[in-house]
Amino acid sequence: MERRSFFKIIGTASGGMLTGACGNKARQIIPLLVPEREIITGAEEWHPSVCRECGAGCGTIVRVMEAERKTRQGNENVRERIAAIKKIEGNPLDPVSGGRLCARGQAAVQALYHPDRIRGPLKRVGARGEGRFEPVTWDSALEIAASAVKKAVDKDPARIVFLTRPEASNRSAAVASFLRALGAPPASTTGLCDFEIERQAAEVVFGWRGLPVYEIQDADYVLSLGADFLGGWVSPVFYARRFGHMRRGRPGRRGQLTHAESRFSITGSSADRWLPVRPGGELALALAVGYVLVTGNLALANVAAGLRNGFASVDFERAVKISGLPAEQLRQVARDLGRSESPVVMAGASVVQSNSLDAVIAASALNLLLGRIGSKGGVIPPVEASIAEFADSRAHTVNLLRRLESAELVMLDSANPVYAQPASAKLLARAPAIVSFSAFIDDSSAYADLILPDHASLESAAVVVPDVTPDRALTGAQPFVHPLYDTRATEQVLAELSKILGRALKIDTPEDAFRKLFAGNKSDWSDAGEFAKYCNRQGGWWTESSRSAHASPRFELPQLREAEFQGGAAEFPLNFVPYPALQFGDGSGAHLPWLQELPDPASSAMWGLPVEIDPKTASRIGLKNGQMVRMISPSGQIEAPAYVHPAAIPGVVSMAIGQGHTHYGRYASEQGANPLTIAAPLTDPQTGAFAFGATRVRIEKLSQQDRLVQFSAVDREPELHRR
Amino acid sequence: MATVAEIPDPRVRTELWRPLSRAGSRYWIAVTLCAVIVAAGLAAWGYQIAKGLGIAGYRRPVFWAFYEADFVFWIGISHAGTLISAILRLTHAGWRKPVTRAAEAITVFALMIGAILPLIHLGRVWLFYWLIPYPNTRLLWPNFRSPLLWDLTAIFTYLIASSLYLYLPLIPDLAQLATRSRGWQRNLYRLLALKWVGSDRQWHALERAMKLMAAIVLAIAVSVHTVVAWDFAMAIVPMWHSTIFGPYFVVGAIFSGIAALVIVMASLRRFLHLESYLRPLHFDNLGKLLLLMSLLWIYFTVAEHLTIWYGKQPAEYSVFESRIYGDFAPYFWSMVILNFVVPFMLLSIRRLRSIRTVTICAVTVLIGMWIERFLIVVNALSRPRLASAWGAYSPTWVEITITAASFVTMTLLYLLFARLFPVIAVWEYEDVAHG
Amino acid sequence: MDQQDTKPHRWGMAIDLDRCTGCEACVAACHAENNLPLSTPDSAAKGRAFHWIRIDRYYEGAFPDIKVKFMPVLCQQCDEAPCEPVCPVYATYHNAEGLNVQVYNRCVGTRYCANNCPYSVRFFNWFEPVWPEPLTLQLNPDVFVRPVGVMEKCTFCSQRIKRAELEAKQESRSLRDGEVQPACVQSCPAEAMVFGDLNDPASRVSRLAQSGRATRFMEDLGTQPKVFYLKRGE
Amino acid sequence: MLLTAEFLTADSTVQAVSALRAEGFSANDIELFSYRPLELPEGMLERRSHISLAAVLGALVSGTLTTAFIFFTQHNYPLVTGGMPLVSGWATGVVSFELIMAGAVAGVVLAFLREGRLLRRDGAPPPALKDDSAFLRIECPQESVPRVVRCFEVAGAQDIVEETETE
Repeated sequence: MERRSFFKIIGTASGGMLTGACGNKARQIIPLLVPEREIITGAEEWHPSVCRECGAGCGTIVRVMEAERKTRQGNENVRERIAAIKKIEGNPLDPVSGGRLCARGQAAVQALYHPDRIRGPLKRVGARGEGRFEPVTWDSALEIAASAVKKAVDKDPARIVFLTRPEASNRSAAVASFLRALGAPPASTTGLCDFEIERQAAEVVFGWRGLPVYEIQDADYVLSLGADFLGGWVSPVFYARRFGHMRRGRPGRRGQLTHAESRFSITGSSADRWLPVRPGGELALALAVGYVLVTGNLALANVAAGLRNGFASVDFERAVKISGLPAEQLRQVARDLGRSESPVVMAGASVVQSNSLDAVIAASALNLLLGRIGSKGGVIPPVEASIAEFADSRAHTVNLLRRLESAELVMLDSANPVYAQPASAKLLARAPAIVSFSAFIDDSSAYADLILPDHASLESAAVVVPDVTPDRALTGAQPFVHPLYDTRATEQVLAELSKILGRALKIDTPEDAFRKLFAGNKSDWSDAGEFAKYCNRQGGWWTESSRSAHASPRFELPQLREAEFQGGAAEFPLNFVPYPALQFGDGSGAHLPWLQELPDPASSAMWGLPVEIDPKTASRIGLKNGQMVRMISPSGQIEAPAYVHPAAIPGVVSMAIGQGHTHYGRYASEQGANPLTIAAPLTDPQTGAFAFGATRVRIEKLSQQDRLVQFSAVDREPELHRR
Repeated sequence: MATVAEIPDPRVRTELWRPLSRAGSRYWIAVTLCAVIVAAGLAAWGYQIAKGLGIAGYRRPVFWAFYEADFVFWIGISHAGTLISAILRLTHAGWRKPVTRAAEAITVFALMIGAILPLIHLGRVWLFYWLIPYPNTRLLWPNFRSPLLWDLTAIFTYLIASSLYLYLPLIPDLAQLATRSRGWQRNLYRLLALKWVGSDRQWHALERAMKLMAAIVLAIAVSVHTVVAWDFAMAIVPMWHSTIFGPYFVVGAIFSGIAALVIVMASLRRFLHLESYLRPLHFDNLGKLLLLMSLLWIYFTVAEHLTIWYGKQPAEYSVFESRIYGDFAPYFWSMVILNFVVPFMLLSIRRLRSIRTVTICAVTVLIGMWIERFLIVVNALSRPRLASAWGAYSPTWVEITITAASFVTMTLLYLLFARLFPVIAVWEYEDVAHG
Repeated sequence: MDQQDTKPHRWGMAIDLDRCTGCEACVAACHAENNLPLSTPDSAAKGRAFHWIRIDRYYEGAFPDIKVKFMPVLCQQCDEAPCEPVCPVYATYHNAEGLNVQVYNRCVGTRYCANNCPYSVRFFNWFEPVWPEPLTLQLNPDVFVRPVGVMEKCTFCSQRIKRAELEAKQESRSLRDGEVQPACVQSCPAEAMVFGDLNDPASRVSRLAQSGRATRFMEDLGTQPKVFYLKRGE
Repeated sequence: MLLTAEFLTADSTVQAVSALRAEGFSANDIELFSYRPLELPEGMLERRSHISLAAVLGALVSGTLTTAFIFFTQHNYPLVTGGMPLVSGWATGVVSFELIMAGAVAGVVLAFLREGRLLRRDGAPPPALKDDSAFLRIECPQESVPRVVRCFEVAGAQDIVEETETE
């Protein structure tokens, strides 16, 4: 047996930004698994890993120490010493996390030790959606699954719907090749937080594949348009680090942030100026700013004529009206952009509207007007994917409801369509077969016929191509604790299924992935094995890479148009903006108690999320904090406690996504309401993305005063009435 | 020249001792009822020890609430006796004689209750002895800078002093009782009589001792309630950190003490048929005292709040605002009505001053003073300096039961006391009645 | 032999409010590091949730000219801590490195310290903490699990300080600036928090504490906090 | 010799005492027994009391002990406080005040027990007190007995008992 050895990275207080090659203690080879008998009480070991709570792919390090596991075997209480994970931190070597980690990433350890994790394969016994299951053996479970797959393939492989998480990884590659082998269409996402709009816009505007990288750390003026980049958009840790640097990392230079969004997100809170744009008015805002840039001679001289003319012909008055902002404010923003030495426009759609793609395209195009492509403090192209096969296998957004309509077999891998698009529940209820790989019985898995539980992410080997990264990157995780339960990695299950179906499936381990990298790159390492070991030890491979700073725009500027909303303004006077919560993301973090008790940044709410209503509307209806309200949209109604949000835009109510799970473990089940329940079933026409912001509602005050649990109930410093 | 009293009238003794020999079924029913409620309070405490303080309504930031309000309240009540009787003794107020023992007994019982409440409030009551300086190997030592330790010593001293103050004048009565009773009571009285023989030396020593004790106890009583006030005033909690808290608390304590005394006297008069001893004169005098204290109390209350209002320091003003106009306003204004408006109207008009009205005022004052203690503790804590930490407190059945039990404990102790000992000093009464 | 520490450390922190985004990563980090008891919807509603570090938020102004002030508030480790003199049993006191320490074993639960803390950063164990199995596996063995009836608060992650000091001692060297990082500082994505030795004039935290933007929270109370807040800029 | 006489009125008791004093008997040898305190004219039976002195002494002793206790134990107590002073004058003052008072109370009570000759078994048994009379007892040498008896009888004693001292 190899001598047990330590891996440890000292967190270094980095004065500068990217602590890529900071001085570390000598690192030694990580054992793949810590044999329990070699654990030393009180000694800590740090293992590199990768966070998979969202698609950002932050490199992490994980603290492993001895712990005592108490189980019951028969009538006996059994105690055993095992290696347990104590804490997750960012990997200082990783260019994405830079040694930092957000709340969700840190809470991931609770997903591993969650008391309601599925302990082995399950077969449904109750009705669909009821969530009653009985345990089965893996052998019989695989058999049932294989026959379901076979049946679907025999009928029509095109009607197999595989929903997976929005990431490029060995998992996505395995899923892709599994589906390819069956002749099924590629996997897709449920359409929340997959940033499909931004990807397509980058493709359209710049001709880039992948998400653009905003160099805000070197920018002097940042206009972020709809991108809540500090609150969960794309890669929050990555951008928060850059934001910090922009603000105070350069002595004497403090970058300005102007943020336009139709709610007061934490990005808006941290901004120097917040532009409270009307929901769906982002396109108008971008066009109006472009108009001022072009007509005010603030844009570059050598901008393509088509683009210039496109902006010049914008109906400024109308754009101002649609945006809901004062014209002078828009002019000022344009002037600031134009006069700044290094401005950049971050284009995003944290909340998707029916015109979001156009809005992101127009906003991205502002960078062309300002000549900020590839320049310092501007926007740079995504790096070439370290492993193209992974990047290519990334699941994309589809029109989910349409796909499910005709589904013969639905397979769910960390995807929760019933929560993300509640309208899909009735489609799932009548789907001929559903197989889930979820580690928890969640809203959608409750509909599954069979659950083949995946390991917790910290128990599995994974290798991920991060969403946004300055360098070419591949971040990997080795399993370093034994699986707690009778679960199997989904890649492995897919391989076993393929085998039963008579098809071979090659699954990449991180080792394989790193070997592949070696093959594709010249490097200092003499042999692939040593290289893979090195990568495994530091948690991934990152390298500076050249990229073409060239953009090849091939698009026409979108026309000014208003967003579409479901519901007439007379009957439904309020705009409804459900938004991905900082703590729960697309709702997938709601089962973790640490995240549940994390006070919401806006309302300080714990264990529940309120409807955020502006003070004027609230006083008109007679609402105080904690008053229950019913929100009615053409698509349905929900009840939730009100929070009178001092910074909410009058006429716009918002609510964070995350609560209202029917099933999701003890901490999330039957807790609060899911705002997506009442979201209009509109989609972005080009991408098929779910336009969950395209709803209008009316609010009724309910008589009861339900519990709004706030850590800090007071949100203003007391105003003393000097009587 | 020589003022020598007449030989005692045996009728007095007979009347005053009657309750000691006779106890009807009503008495025993009352005792049983009280005992049950006290037991419920103890059970609630036991449950709280087993489960944790969380079963009470305590929360951040209201780390002190009912138990502390009760504590201050009972320590305040304890000023009934000692302080009042000491003042009256030192000023040679002749009418005091039938009143003093009743008052001193209140002191001792209220102190006993008051001294237990801090224990109930502790998070880990089983370690309470860590507050006592004793040699140990665990590096434990109390912090004499903590007002809680001042409290500990003050209450310890006060409990001892006031018990002795009650006990010393009881000795001659005990000696008499010992000769006239049988069984265990005889043994008890004989033991407690310390071989009192009634010699003039003893009478003389008793008189000297009581005069000195009155002076000492007066100083202790004032200091005790000042120290209790300092529990709050030493903290930098807005609306606690006040220089007048010491005298304010002392005034409030005497105020509530007199009220408690009036209620006890009215009950004794009614249930023990002591109409000819506890006469309208006594109630009238106590009513005047009550009125005086009510005026003093409102003076302090106004002084305390006016400065806050005028100074308008944000942290203090937040508390002030919630007290005067906000969530706590109903409590505040009912306190003002109960403590000032009602007593002032009923007691300042001579025609209205009767045993009944004085007793009514005493009841309102007791309620009002409890509200005052509650306001001081809870209102200030629920509005700490940082608005982000503000929070509202509401009690659970645990605190309510224990608080109720504290009141019933007083009743129970008094019931037992009145059964065992003469509530009016026979020798003193004889002295005044015939002197 | 390398130079040994001669002067005791004086740990302090600087929090740059211009960098802080209010993302609450520090709050989660603190829970993960310090075995904070889990709340439930009920206990949280009763005001019994634990957050040794919290983000205070105050809105200022009215729509559309509205700002929000985010401020991470943790134990300020005051040099003149109001919580210390009021404890009757010395359960809260100053250690040699200037940390305001809570000795859980010595605490009898008078809760006076919590009343007297102007920053409201002290939390009381109203109940014995429970974690449903197997969540206990996550508990940090370096940190005491506080029993019922005991006050607790931020320790500046004293277990991490201890570990780093021991390690440095083993290697016969003094601690490097930035070698010790409490969990909150370690996690902060915007790198808004800096931790270090205030007795070392060259440390980052010392330099930030000297900067013109540095203020201390409620300094007028004379508590001498060791947490420095750097004001937001324009 | 111990002579005990019973008197039915307070006046007669006073008369007897003043007669005895006029006969030159020492106040120390005379003792009155009654159910209630009898007030005698000033100086007739002066009883010197040291109770106030005892109170002061008690206060002094306890004050010294307390202050010394707090001061020395705290100074010698190996408690780390990171520079926070263990002893502070004001706090010690408050605690000392309370314990000084406790000392004074103790002094008073002990002096009372001593001066009142409480808890004592020695000496002749006291007369059995009656509701409506007072007893006067005098300790005198054998030869003075007739003088005493005369004084008693003049004042109107009911019953004179003569007994020899037992010890």
